[in-house]
Amino acid sequence: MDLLSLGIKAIFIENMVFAYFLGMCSFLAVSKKVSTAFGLGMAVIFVLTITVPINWLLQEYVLKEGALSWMGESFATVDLSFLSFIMFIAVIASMVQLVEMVIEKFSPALYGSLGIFLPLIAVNCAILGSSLFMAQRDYTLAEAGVFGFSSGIGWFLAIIALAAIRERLKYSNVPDGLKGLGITMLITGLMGMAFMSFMGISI
Amino acid sequence: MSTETVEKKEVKESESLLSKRRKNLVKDPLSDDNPITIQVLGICSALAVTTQMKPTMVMSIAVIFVIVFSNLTISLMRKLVPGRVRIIVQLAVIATLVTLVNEVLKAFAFDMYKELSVFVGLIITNCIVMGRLEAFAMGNKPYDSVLDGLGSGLGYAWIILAVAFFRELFGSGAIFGFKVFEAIGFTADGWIGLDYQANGLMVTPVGAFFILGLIIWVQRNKTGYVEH
Amino acid sequence: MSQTIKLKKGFDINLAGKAQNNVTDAGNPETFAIKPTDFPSITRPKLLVEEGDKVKAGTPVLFDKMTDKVLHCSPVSGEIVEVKRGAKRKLLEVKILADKEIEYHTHKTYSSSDLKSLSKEDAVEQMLKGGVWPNLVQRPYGIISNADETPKAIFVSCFDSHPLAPDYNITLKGQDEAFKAGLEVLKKLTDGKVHLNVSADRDNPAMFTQAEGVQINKISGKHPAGNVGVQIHHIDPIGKGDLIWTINPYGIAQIGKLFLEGKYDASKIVALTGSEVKNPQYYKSFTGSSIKNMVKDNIKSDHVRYISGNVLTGERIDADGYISFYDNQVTVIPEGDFEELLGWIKPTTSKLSFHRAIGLLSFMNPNKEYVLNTNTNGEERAFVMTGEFEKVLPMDILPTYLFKAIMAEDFDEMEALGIFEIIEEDVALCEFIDVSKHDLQGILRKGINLMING
Amino acid sequence: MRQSNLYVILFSAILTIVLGGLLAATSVGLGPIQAKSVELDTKGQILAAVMEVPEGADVLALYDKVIKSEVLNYKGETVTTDADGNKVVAEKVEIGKQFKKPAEDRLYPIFKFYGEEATDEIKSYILPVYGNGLWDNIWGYIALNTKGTEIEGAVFAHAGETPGLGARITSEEVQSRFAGKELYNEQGEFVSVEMLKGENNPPSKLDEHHVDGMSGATLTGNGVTDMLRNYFKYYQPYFNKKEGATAAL
Amino acid sequence: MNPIQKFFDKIEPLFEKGGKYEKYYTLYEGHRTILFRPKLVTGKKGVQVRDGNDLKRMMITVVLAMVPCLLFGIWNVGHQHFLAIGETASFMSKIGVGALQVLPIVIVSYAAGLSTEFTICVIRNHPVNEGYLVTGMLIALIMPPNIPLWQVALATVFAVIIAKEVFGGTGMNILNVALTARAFLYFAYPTDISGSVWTYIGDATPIDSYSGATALAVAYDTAVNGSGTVLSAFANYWAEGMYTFKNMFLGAIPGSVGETSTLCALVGALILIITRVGSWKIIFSVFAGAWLMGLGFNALGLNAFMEMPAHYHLVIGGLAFGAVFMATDPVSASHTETGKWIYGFLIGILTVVIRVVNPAYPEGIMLAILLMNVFAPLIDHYVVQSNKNRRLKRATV
Repeated sequence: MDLLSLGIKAIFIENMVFAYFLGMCSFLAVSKKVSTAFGLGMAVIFVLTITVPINWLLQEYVLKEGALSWMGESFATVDLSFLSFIMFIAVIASMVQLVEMVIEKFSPALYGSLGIFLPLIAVNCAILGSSLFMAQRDYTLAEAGVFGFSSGIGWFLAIIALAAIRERLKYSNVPDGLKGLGITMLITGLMGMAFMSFMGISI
Repeated sequence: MSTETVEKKEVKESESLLSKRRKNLVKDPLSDDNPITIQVLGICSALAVTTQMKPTMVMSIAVIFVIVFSNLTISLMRKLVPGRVRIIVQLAVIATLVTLVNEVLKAFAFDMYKELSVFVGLIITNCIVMGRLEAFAMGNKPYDSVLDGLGSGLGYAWIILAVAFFRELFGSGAIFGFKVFEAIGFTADGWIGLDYQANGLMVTPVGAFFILGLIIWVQRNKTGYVEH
Repeated sequence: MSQTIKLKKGFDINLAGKAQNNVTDAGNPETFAIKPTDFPSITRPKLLVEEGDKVKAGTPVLFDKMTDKVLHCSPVSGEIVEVKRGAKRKLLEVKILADKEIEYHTHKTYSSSDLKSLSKEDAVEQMLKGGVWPNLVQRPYGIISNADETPKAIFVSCFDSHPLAPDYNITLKGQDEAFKAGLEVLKKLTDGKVHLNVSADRDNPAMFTQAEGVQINKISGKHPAGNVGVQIHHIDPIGKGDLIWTINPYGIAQIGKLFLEGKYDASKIVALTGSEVKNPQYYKSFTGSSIKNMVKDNIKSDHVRYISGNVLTGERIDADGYISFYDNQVTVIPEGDFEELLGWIKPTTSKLSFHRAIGLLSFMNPNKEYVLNTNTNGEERAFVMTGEFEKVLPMDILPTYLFKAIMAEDFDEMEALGIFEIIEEDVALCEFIDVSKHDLQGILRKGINLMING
Repeated sequence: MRQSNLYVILFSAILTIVLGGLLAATSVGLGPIQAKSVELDTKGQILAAVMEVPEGADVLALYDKVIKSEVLNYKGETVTTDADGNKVVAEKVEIGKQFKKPAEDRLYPIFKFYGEEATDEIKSYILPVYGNGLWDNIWGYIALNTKGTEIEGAVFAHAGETPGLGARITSEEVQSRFAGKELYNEQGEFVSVEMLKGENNPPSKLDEHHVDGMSGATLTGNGVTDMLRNYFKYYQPYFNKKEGATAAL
Repeated sequence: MNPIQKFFDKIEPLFEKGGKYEKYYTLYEGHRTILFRPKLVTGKKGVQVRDGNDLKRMMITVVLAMVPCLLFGIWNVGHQHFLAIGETASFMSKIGVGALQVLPIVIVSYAAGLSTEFTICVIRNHPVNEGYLVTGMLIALIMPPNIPLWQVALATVFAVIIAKEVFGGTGMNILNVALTARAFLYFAYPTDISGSVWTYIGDATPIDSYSGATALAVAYDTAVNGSGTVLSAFANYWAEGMYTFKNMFLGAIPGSVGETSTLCALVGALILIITRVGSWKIIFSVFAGAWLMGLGFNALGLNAFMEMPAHYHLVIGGLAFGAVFMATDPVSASHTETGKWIYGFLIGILTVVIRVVNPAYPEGIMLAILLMNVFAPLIDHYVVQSNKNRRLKRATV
């Protein structure tokens, strides 16, 4: 039940986009068509589900204060948390690379639809953000997995809904200065307002 | 993530320290080529802290610091960096600088450290930083790169400061914690006879989207930039 | 193997001024015109005659540079008196002053039995030269068929469900032989079937129901059940890359006469209809003839609109204007260019509406014949209502999305949403009921042109 | 040659060493200052529950002067080592982490305030509290009188309450509403205090057990109520024991 | 010729191209076309006659459908007022009190909205659109009776600009404009709109037992405090007989101005459905979704609110009003017919879910509709996609 509520919270309430503004660059740039947004969204879910638990292991057994105690007494007090940013980003970058290679090798079809998005993801703030939140909030491994996956789902939902809206918007008469980024920001705001309906759900 | 191509104009030896071209390196990103409102970069990491001016200010300084020094470092190393691992090297440099900022904040401004929480770390994935490294620092001299970084950083800073200004003003009725509306008489016993009622929407993320959207509108109207 | 297709969606516009079942000769009109604008595919018409030239009935007058094999011929013999051009020298009309006696340009004749052994090449050749080819209209796009291609089927709608439409029982009376011969020729043009679609609700001429060697389908329902596009959609839908030709029964009879009699016979029986006509009835006339004689002393008031064709797809013409190539109907209705105090809000029984927000109780009087004028009854707006167009378009198509795709000039989207399945007449009802008052037929044609040229 | 494998590896190695070294140096160099910052933050909050900390005061020195702390277990007994046998310091106990454990296994720090003049006599007790707000965790420090029956002061903090609504629990205006409230009724039964729904409740509703709420933030208010009730209960054994001791004297 | 027409003809040159007030042509046109159906005629090619109906009439039909709610709302505001202060009052004095409270809201909503709309039409030079006729009335009807008027004005201006005009005006918006106005207030000034007391009291003192809680608040409180069933809590409400099923259906209960009466909303629904202005599919599926979700919660039965009989969900809060007047907004709803079923059904489900499990926002219908507004284009996208796929399947090449 706790995991479920954590999941729901990460999808709807603390949605990466609407609550923390994370992953905005690709959110804005790759939301013109539902099909591409769908691809990127899936890729984000995929990468988040992998990287958050891996970073959890890293945090738990290498980085945090006393994490190295498994190596022996003398390491018990070592605190490597100052390395967390650099390690997390390294893990993300290499995982993205790895995933790209694996997919390319084993499923060319999937690579065709996801592949082009994967390089974009290394610099997607939502990915690093999730790992940082995971570290800050002291999740367990199971929680980290659920959190990563659900954050991805939340981001996915947000981007495909936005893409569908922008497809509908092609026929609107938006003032020049607002075209593109401006109107997308306002839509995101309106969407965020609608998503606020989930705030406070307690399960 | 930047769409710009690498600028490879070689600079003449005799160019003055503050030539027109160099001034433009700093000036363009402030308005005509603003990283946020025109290039659509770097919105991620900073909007979350814009509920108030103070943390935004700290965040801006941190971002400027990171852009300037990463630009400088990469520009110094640009002839040494192997092309294949260039992205990783850039990330490593940025991450190191960000960690430095984070550690310094933790030591000397613990309040801000708490307030900014993970968002300092997210400067790493701020597209502006990466974008400038790829688009400029990899192909230009250190001094120019510093100016370029400064320009982009400032262009970024004034936008998020503007967002923070409106959010704090309407959301808490204050600027840097100073109760503006109270001061001009929005109190029950002041001449207006009403308390200023803070607009809750401004404090939520939603408010930031609206404010930024409107700022973009105004800014693009002024520069005449239209996206197609 | 006849099937009945029941269409539930649609809307019949019941107008006053139905033609009575008698045919009158209004006397041969003096002027005729060939209008390239009758054919949406003609973009660069090239004249073969000059002012002052004498022509016979069947003499080629012009062709389109894009489809240079298709000749457009003079309906009567006479003298070319005027070549009318519009803006940018666009060719609008070639006017012909008719002789008293019609002289025909002659072609080879065949007997009914000869036709059986006629080769496809000879048939096509004679049709192209004889001026009857433009009767063949291809789907997608509703343009004149390309003689070099072979369609997967040919469709003929044997009833017209448009408002005040003429009845083939009258307009084709006595042309059974010609029709039969024409059908024989048509069968050569396709490897697939020739479909004759007759109405399940009305009385069909025997020449349709007893035609041989063709597929006869029964269609029931309100307008646009008679639109060939709708029928194709339900019988043998057009996919990407498919080609279907369509022709109306009048065109088939014309083809038949070309082969049986060796001449281009442009005579046709035209229905003069509409609430402003004193005596609505059928007239003997010709393709491209002036309506002057028909409407003389036959109109109730001065301020009227003359329409070649019906009120849904027709074209405004002058009181001495000319009947278009594909039309065998002229409609006259009052103009509506006046303001009406609170016209948008006050209850009324005189306006016809598909929607129930006006004339809520109209169902109490389903057979009421309406007198409608040309007022738009509102100003153009963005698309607001949804789900309305679908109710009058009995096809699995999402009209609003298609129109929006056209407006956004999104080719992939237009194609995916089925632009090749419909032409203007299919969306005419949508345009009629549109509360946002868009020019949907114009939008659709714009989209089709984009598809053709893009 | 910039693309050769060897070069890439060498370059990466050197870069790693340089950057890693830089970071390690910073971390080591700044470590003590950071530790002090953390300490300052915690101690400042604790003090804020009982007194106005003057601007620019040396918080650490002041804290050492006026506060003595100990750590209790669920039974209200003083402990000096945790379950693993490590030495515990009250100020270093992370309440948030304790909160994740079952109540029986937690450590409960308590801070004894000897007055601003640092007399010999305990003036009040300060307890850390921790609980769930509407969105995320809320926590704070509550100062109680020496009997543990009346609230003398409170500070709260939160991770993610609605700004302008629930987040107002950090404002002095709201926190001051708790001072003077009683935990026990006249019969001596534990009733705790309750934050009411809605703001500007009529005085009839605001007795010694009820605190005026924050409009629009009933749920954060409920969170505060629950948090306080729970933690008062956890510390009850300690105060009971003391009272027992006093009674025995 | 009518004298008004003469007057318009006289001033027309001022607004035409080259005239003194050329910029304000849309204002001139807007006013003239409200009074007169314009003399526009059909074009040369294409349809020669047009349907007698237009968008203005569609919109005014919706406004007419809301009139029962408005009238009832005026009476009910007065009725609740006198109940709360424990006085008996005549029908007319209830109407009087109600009108004094409600009409200013209506006026402010229209004044603020129309002036914003006119300003933007002049700036952007597009014709004045009748869409605000509906929005203006909707905004007034979904406000609590004691809302400060400046908030109504502010919310209206915000919604008209941010939710509608930036997209290009009526027909282009994504979210329902009226709901955006209310959501704006909900999040910006929650103290005035999400408070539980929605009865206009004025300067009078309420009677002692008065609590003013809405049915949703009572139901939710019961669930939290775990004391008895929701129905018994309804029965024990301070004003006896207030929260019986019948009374809630009729609507003599506290709540926003126009949305208390399920009966009046259903009368409106009837008008919308027989005139075919509103989609019966949406209205029906919202009710169906809410009821089924209510049944689902009954089966789950974790707390008292979940155990509340499902049909009660249909009469408490603004469900009926929202389903009839806001979910059916053709612009922000799903545009495809299949999509409408899904859209409506999900609104119903979400409404009940938000009501029962989201303590922060007891009124679920508003947020459910907004949320589905956000997802409607996505639903449509997939419905359209399936249409495209059907066509693709028969492609021969």
